[in-house]
Amino acid sequence: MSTKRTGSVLVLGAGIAGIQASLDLAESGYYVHLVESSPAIGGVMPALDKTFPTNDCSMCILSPKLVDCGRHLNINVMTTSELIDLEGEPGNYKAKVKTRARYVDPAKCTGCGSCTEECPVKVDDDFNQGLSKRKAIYKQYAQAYPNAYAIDKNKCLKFKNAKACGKCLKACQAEAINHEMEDEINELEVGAVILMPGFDAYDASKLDYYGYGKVPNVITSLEFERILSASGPFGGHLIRPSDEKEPKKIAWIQCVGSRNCKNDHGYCSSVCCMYSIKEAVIAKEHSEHDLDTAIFYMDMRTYGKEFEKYYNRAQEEQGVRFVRNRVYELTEGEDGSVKIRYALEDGSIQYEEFDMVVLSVGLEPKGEAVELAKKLGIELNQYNFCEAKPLTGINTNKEGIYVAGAFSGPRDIPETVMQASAAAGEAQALLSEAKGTLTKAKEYPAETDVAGEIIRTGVFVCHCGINIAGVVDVPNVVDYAKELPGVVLSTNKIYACSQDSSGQIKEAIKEHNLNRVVVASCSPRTHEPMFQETLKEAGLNPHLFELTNIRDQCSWVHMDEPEKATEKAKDLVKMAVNKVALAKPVQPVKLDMNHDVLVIGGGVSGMTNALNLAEQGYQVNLVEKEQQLGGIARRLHYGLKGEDVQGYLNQLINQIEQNNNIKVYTGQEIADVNGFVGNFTTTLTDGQQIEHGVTVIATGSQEYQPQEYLYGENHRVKTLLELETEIADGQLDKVNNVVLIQCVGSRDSERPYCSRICCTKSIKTALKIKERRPEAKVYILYRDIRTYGFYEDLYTEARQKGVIFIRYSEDNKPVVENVEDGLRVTVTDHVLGEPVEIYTDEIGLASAIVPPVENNQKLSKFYKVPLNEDKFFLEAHLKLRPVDFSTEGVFMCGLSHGPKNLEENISQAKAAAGRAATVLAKDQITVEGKSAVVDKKKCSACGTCEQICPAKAIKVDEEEQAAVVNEALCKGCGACSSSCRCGAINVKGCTDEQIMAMLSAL
Amino acid sequence: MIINKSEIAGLLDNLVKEYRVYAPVQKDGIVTFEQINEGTQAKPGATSKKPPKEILFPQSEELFNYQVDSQGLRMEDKIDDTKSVAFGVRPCDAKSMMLLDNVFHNDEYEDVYYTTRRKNTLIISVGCNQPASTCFCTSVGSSPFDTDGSDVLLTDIGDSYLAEAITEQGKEFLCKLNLPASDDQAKTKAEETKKQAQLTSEVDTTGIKEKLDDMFDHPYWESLYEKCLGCGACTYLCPTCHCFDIADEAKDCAGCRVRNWDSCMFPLFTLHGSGHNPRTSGKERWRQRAMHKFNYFVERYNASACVGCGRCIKNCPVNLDIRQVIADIKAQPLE
Amino acid sequence: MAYEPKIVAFLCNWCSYAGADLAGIGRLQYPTNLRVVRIPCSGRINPLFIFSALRNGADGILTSG
Amino acid sequence: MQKLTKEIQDTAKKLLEENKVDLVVGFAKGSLPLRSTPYFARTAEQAEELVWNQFCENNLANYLKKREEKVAVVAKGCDIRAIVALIKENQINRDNLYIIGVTCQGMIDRNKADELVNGKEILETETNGEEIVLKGKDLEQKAKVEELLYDTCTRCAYGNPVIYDELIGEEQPAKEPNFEDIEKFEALSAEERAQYLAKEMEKCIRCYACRNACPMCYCDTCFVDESTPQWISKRANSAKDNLIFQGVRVFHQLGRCADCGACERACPMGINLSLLTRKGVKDVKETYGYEAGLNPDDKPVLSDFETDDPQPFLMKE
Repeated sequence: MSTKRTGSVLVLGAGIAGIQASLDLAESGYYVHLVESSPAIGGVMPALDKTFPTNDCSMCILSPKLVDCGRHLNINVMTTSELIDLEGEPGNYKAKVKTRARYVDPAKCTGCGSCTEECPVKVDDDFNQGLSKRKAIYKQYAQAYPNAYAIDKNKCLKFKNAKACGKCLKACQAEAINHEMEDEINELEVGAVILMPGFDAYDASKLDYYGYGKVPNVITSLEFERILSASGPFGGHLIRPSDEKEPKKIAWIQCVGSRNCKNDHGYCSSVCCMYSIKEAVIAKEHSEHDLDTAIFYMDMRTYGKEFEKYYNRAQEEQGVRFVRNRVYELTEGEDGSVKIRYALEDGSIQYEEFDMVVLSVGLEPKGEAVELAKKLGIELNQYNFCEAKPLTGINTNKEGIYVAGAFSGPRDIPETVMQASAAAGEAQALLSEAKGTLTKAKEYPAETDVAGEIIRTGVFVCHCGINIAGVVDVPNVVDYAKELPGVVLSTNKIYACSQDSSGQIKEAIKEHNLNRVVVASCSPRTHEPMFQETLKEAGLNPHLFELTNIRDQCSWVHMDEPEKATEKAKDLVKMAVNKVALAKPVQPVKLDMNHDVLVIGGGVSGMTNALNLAEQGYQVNLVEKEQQLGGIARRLHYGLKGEDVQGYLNQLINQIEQNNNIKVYTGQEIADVNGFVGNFTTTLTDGQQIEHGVTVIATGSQEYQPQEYLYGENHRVKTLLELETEIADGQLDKVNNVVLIQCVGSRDSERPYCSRICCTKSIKTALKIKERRPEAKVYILYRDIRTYGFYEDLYTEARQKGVIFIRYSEDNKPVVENVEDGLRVTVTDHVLGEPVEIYTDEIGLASAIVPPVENNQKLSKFYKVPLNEDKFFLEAHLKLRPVDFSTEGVFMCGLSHGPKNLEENISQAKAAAGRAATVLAKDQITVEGKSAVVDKKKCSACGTCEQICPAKAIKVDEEEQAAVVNEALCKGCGACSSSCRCGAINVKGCTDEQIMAMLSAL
Repeated sequence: MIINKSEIAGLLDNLVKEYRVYAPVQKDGIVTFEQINEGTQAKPGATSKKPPKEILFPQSEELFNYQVDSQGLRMEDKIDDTKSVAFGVRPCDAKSMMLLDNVFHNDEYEDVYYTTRRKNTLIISVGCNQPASTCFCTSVGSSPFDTDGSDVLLTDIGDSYLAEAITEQGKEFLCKLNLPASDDQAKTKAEETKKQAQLTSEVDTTGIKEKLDDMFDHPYWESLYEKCLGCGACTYLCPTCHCFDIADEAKDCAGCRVRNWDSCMFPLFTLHGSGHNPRTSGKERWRQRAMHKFNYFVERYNASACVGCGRCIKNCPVNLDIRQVIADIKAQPLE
Repeated sequence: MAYEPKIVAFLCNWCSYAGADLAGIGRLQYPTNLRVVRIPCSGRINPLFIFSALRNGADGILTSG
Repeated sequence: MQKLTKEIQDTAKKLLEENKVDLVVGFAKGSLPLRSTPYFARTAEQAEELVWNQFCENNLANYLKKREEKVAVVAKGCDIRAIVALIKENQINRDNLYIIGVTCQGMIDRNKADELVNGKEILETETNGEEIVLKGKDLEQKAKVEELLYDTCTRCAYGNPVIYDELIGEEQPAKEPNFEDIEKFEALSAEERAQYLAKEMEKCIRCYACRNACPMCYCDTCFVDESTPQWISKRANSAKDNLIFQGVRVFHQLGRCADCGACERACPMGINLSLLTRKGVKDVKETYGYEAGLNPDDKPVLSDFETDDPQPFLMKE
């Protein structure tokens, strides 16, 4: 291995995983080459309508990341490109990247779309799943980055006959089109490679009994996403593509191309249950009439965080029907309907007709990715997924090459994002010596001093395609804004958030000498930072800006009242214009950054996280409340893939103890916390104080102590963990009958969540018993078997090996009784429809994973981080920020976040390291500066603000006889200001004067 | 001329048709000068809580409106030239109007808002048969039947008033009313009434102007203001106080310029835009009040800016008595 | 014309403003009478803002956080 | 009363002579009938001027804020509640304050007396025990003291000072705070309440006597005097703005108002101001079980923030 490593990483695939990994790496000191085969970054997310379980608009939550990634100085976005070869060794690879000719120069293209209007060739639009047409010159989707067109060489007439066409060339004012462009091959030096090429949807036409492609109105779930999407082929209007009729009855068929060994897709695709429920719920919302929705399924696998509640709500509140069955055939019915023939659990054959049937197609690896992996010598599993090496989360068989996202196995967005950050974390650890060697720093033009200038406001009103302009009369709003005080420019933008609009805004700032900017578009929560960046690039302080929301809070909520919505939009614009006129530049506050880390929890997650950050070169303090490291893993013996957990654990503990960058504190808890990101001081129970810049919470969870099924009364009733120890000790080698009961303490009214791992764990246990004593009878009493992903193979194996699965329902739980010879379990079998009595030697309870409530509540207060209803820690965003808290500088991983298996915990621990590194890499902490300010002359030092401040950021100074604000701690909430009777406190960026100015616009 | 008390209401009813009529009105136990619509509303002979100076110089007055839009700036003056009658003014309050004339209409300045109203307002006073214990008009150059500032003076002679025209306008006005002429008996009764109106309160103001000339830096001011709360009750209820403040009340590009009474007792009084205030505490403000009334005003207009109505004495929340202040000033030794 | 009240809503950036966004994402329809003032936290709501809104012609105030 | 006056004078003299304090704030005889006036005694001789009677209506807490010197104050129950509240708000340094507490049965309302004699001028009064004689020209009216007391006094439950360094006067029987007046107002319809308030607010002349008489109003710049932003119009003839002024004043008093009635006593226009402040007092008491100025050690109720408040606030989003 060479001594000098390269401080850059090649990220293959620019879906959400690629974008997240790129951002994490670029923010923590590494240069990124982001290689994407399509003409735009974004992957599958832009094509999805809403995302579960938050129902956030997929595009809306993604687009800020697209923009951040697209404009990041240290991310080299290479679209229409692919990795064709890789040589070298970990730390020093040479990557050959081929960039196919786009035939449009992205640097010149303004994305205006004139070319596409002129292009005579209509092609099925892949982005819309072929439900609509695009042209041969096209942009992948409206908000695409780069916001540039590309030519589909295979469809363009000019490529067939140079004289045949050329209309686009004439239409393009920017002279961006060049049919002579050639493919390029570049050689890049990179230290590591992260593979995240994503997935392909299963081709449903391969299973002819579903009638896809033959029976009209049988569509795939991805097609349905596009139908639901406001940016889709029907503008979000729920209709059947075949005859454009509004369906009144829709069915979803689960496991199409999943859990199907005959078709070599034996695995579970993990995401389909949730996306189908979501589609059903959203479809009901989109439908004007009462839409009947039914989901035909085998097991409902809503195992993720907040999923079970979503499922329950869909069932109980939204009235989605769930039909547990086996579908045999889909045939054409009358009037374009689809007839489903299926069998219920009891074997009875049923028929039902639907206006439309959605096939919940599974995920499979992308063909090109498989080929590439084979070429690079990357090992794949039997399904050609690049499954990560056991207990690594993201490692491939090749060091320095990592895998994340759906290519490593079917998974949803948060897990994909987690893995992406984890891969970034591993790459950061590998390349730490080269950190910062290849990155560039962004330089902004000097800030214009606007003090004393006459207000010159520019107003930009966004059409958001038709999202706003379809309801609000945008030209009318633009004209209205022209008359408002201080406004010198008022204009409209088709997409204000697009790259070219940003450029135009910058030009307008220069041309019209603007010193205030108002954009009327969507939510400041998602887009304000992006526009503020535009201001900075134009040399204006980013706080001389106001974003008013005429989409989410106007056009979208007043769709039937265009005139009134227009009036409201005008008022909102006026309020923003009035507010921005009084805006003053706000300067960020810079503070020193402590680069040490505190990891709370010495389980596998905490240790993995600590180790990664230590390898990155940071000093880590690892605090464990027990006397020994290891956490709950000390009770595990067999990994879900057969790993030797104890061996792994001992090795991990050993690594921790050997690492000079890690200081371990055992038998300690957190007693007090002061400070904030970059400057925490945490006091341990023995009084020791640790100063650190970043906190990682990895406090784990516990096994639920059952109250039911005679647990604690009969010594033969055990939890799975207890059983596992007994198996390892050989105590069960002579057993004849074992009953494992699922969902003990999970999925009930007290703990409505699924504990996620117990199904797999029980099956693993059953197989272990069978392995040691093949003649033993093992029964698993379950509600849904949730062996997601490749764990489905275990389920298949268990059934093959004779493990008996009996389903029970929540309202008819198994009954465990002491009888003379031992234990009797009575359960009602849904296949037979009558009670079954099982006499058993041992009962294993799949006991829930429960959070340490008091401990979590304590830490929640100390670090000002929230808990969810189940008392697990609640991340900043369930979808896209799975290991972050909204409190800066605090991260989490492992079971403290929610139930997960060891593999997933390891991945999450690395992800938290990857994310923490983005903070640790900074030389200074920069606080936005929108803090409270005290006018000493007005202050009467009454101390009300001091008492009321939740951030403890303001204090009365005895000498000054006035309150003083600690800007670093101040969150700018304004509680002090509103409780200050003397009017001595104002809040930067949201002053009393500004609010009054808004109110005066009424 | 004679006005029978029983005919007052009818008389006022007639006046209301032609004039805007102000008269003392009692509401909720408090007498204020208000525009009346019917004669029965009036309570002549009552002394108002707030002096009638606001008829000429309202507490809050819109001077002009303005608007800026694409057509430029437009302004609209708000000058009030309605013919008015103030009925039932006390002689001290009428006198105060004469003092105010000095301020609002002099060689250097004419306040068009005030003078327009003044020109169009007829003052009909009612003399004081029974001055209150807080009255000290005679100590400051006035009296219960002072005619200064009035156009017509009424004297309560039991069932009726004796009306005397003081000015030409008063004479014309009385002529128009077609009232019976006053007989000798009434005249005699009026004379007696005037004589009987004795004040119980007196304060010696002789030489106070000269005394104050030397007292600007006197330590007396240090203690004077100590119990003062700094409210504006005394100044707002004073018939001669006339300080005002101008404020723009704007909403977007339209607004209005408003003139409001100010009070030297307020911390905001004479506060500069810079934040500096030459009168930082109650001490300077109280000195200003005393000086203005008994020194500066005397120097400028040859009369003290106090008519001895006693309102400030009655209404001070902490019983800070101006008579005592005058006495104290007189008693202070000079260096 | 029927009485159309003007309602001013002071919404916390982190919760209720996000909630109002969510209403949009979910295309929930509600009357147009609402004018939203986004604030950094409901703690920012000075009683004076409420009086001022009323003074400026609001008929109702919604504070949420 | 004379006995109390004597005791106060003696105490004050002693404190001044022994240099325990530099100043005694108390009352002296007023210049008008039914009035006493705040008085500042700095010498033993001046202490002779101190009096105590049923006309000591002002709240002397007003004169104690941000004083550097050592001060003694002659204070009745409501003054002391205000003092307690001000100590909590760093406006009074308890260490520099000597409280001569005086038990109080209530102060006489001059307006009630004027009303009783039907507008005739009272020139002199004579008190003997529970009776008072109001005298003037052609006037001699007897009345029960109890009937002439300020409403705030009749409803007051704190005739006995909550803290003091020395107590003068006999202990008063315990009473429960009484909010009948507010309950009556609350029972009115919204329109009736609005009408009533509009009528009261029309009287206001913006002299700010209420604000300045209130011991708890001590801001250097009151919100009504702000010009950026201009929260309200300064026009006195705007009943709407007058109501905002009073409304915000009440808001600012929530959990702080000692219910002393100083605002109403100071109002030259006779506005029923305690209706508003007492509504606040009642609501705070009912909502939080809190009354201002009773305990120097508790936190003012609306300034109190706990992380386990049922409303999670910033700590949990």
